[in-house]
Amino acid sequence: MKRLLGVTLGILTAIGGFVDIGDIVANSEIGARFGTALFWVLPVGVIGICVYAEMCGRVAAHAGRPVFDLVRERLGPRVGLANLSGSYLVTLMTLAAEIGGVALAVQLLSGIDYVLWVPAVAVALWLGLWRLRFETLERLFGLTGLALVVLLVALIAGDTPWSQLAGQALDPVPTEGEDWNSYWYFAIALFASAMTPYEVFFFSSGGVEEHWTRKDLLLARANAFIGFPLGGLLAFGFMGTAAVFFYPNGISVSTLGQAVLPAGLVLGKIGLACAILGVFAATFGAAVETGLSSGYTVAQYFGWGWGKYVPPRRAARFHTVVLLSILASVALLLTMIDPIQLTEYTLILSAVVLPLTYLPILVVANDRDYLGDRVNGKLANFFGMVYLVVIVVAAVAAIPLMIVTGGGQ
Amino acid sequence: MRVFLGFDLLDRQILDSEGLPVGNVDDIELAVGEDGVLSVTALLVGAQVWGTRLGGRLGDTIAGMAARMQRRTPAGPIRIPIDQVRETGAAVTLAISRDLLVEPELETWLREHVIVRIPGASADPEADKS
Amino acid sequence: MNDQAANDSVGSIRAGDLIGRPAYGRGGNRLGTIADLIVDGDIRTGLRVTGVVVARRPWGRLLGYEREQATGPWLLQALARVVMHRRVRTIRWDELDHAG
Amino acid sequence: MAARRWSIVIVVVLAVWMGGYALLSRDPDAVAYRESCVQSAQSTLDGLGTARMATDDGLLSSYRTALDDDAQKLIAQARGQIAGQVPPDSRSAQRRDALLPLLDEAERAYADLMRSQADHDGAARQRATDRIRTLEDQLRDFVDGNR
Repeated sequence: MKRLLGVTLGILTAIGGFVDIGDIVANSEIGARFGTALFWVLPVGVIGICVYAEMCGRVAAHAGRPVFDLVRERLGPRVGLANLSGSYLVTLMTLAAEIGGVALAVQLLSGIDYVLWVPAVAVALWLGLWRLRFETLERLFGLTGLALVVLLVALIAGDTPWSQLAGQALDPVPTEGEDWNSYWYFAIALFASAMTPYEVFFFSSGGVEEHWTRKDLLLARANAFIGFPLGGLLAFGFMGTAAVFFYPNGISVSTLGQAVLPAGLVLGKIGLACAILGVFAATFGAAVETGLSSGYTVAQYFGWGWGKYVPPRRAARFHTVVLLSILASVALLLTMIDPIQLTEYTLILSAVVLPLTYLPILVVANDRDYLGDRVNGKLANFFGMVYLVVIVVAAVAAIPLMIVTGGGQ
Repeated sequence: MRVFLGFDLLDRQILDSEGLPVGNVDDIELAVGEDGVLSVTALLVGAQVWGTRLGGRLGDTIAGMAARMQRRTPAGPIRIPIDQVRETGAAVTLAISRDLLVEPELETWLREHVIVRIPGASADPEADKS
Repeated sequence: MNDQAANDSVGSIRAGDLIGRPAYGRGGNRLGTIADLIVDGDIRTGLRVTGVVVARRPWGRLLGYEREQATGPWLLQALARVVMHRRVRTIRWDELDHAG
Repeated sequence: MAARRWSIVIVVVLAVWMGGYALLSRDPDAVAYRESCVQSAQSTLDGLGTARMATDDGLLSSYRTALDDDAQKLIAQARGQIAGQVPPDSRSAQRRDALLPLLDEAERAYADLMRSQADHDGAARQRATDRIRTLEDQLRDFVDGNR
């Protein structure tokens, strides 16, 4: 029984965590505008999240400390507080984008405008977090999220010009009519969608709460190294189909309806229904994770009780933060901001916050006081350092690129 | 045993004897003992202490708010005498259970006024955890 | 806050007040800023302050690099050393002028 | 000290990068107008092209309504964006005169497509989709020409 749960947690963290509204939007838009010229960013992002998830899994298992607890410890209260506000804001915006994504998916199934669904989705999410056992949520959305494979099936089943796609992927330069500014803007958005901070909060907090032993750690590491690439492949489904259907017609993608359209064109009604269901499950699963992560960041910074297995009575402050975060997300969505546009801005802001999240993890993963002989080896440090430099460069370039490209217009 | 107060104790998570979170080491109290040597006497926990150490306008306002919210006597932060500490490490572990300690007001207030009002608050979702 | 001071034992001070303050040697010369307090002994026999970590600038805490032990990957370690100028120094408690 | 020096370096680099970009665009109003022409042509192309691609009956009706609302919004928005702005110079006026007929034709073609689907009239739908295909080429040429 424990093994199945472990594997399911891995799958959910990969699918729910990896494929969320950020990946769906980033991959569809980039596939439509750049074909597969930005494909290389996906494996780079996947390797990055695997490297850092492994590190913070090890810290969770051996030192029993989650990410945000370390952030305050290593950066001190003041810098830690700045880090907390930045990460919490991004997690809150991601939560709003995920709830918006779920509402958009339900709109495609019901034809009723998504704004009417936002409060209903928020109530369902809060009830799920409040009453349902975490494993039930996990299984429900982890496995349903696999329905997104239908986009890969559409790619394989349709007459896809594979050689053309491969050729473009091996020629990573701005496509006709695009300049280097927008190329790098979308590269950072795609990279941030793969390395979103809340995935790491959720992964490390899960490890601490479930008291991962060395055996659990092996399982978690396997899940990360299997689950995240699996999630990356599903996300590529959106890029590939957009590159085949929208890119040649010069049509850019700006709605969820467009993103799932190829599944309908190749596989008809069933394909479309599967794709929409997959989006619903992936975004709802991600909403569960971001909802919990919004509580984790604040509770771990202040040292309160927290956790998905702790009954609300015994972690009043944690559950209040989760409740307030969901309410704040609904308020943000009711300002009629387009969830797809909100997702794009959230990706860029999370790129800015990434260094503050990953730097403490890399430092603590090298500290013998915490990990004894389990500190980073040469390989983990090499990748950790390389990615830290990439993350800092992306963080510095994110906002200027957003201004120069006018938000990627 | 050599300990760096700032690094090894300050801002560390405090766990009680059963591993339940108590709070963070928001500050450390030092006092000159009879032998005339300055030594650690207690760990201090609470938003008021954290606010003052944070400093700046934000810190002071938080400290002020926390002070006003306090109704327990004696006033002041939660004070954990150092001899209640069993060991320091990645986290500071106490020798006693947190039920013996004073519960932070915010936790009590939110439980009584918000959480308990909602059905299912005390249901332990993990009751039949496999 | 005066009632709170009353029930503290006489002459108590908080670590938060000491850290970040300038440190002066016996001769009154400024040694830098107190980045951390060093304590020796153990919980049973008492944790006595035996020294301070003095950094050139008020860097308080820098990812733990203000300690002697090498911790981070070499690039971060080198960066930390550059940012904190020369090595952080440890000074015994009795060498400090305690008027401050 | 080093941190302050580093932050100054970063700020200077960012200023040069962004400043350079602003200086390049000589006449801001004309550039802004050109960009909004390109944007409205692009969003009309997006709305129209997606509606044309989604015409086969195999799709869910609820999905179709949502998709049509999106397409309608894109096309109407694009039309409004151009109608609401006065071209700042003669070159911009030329752009508008080249674009407006395309936008009007797009609204008509879109309406015909929707009507043909409501009436389940295959022949009318075929005519509408062919008109839309040529319109898409014209819109693409406009976007590439004025980008």
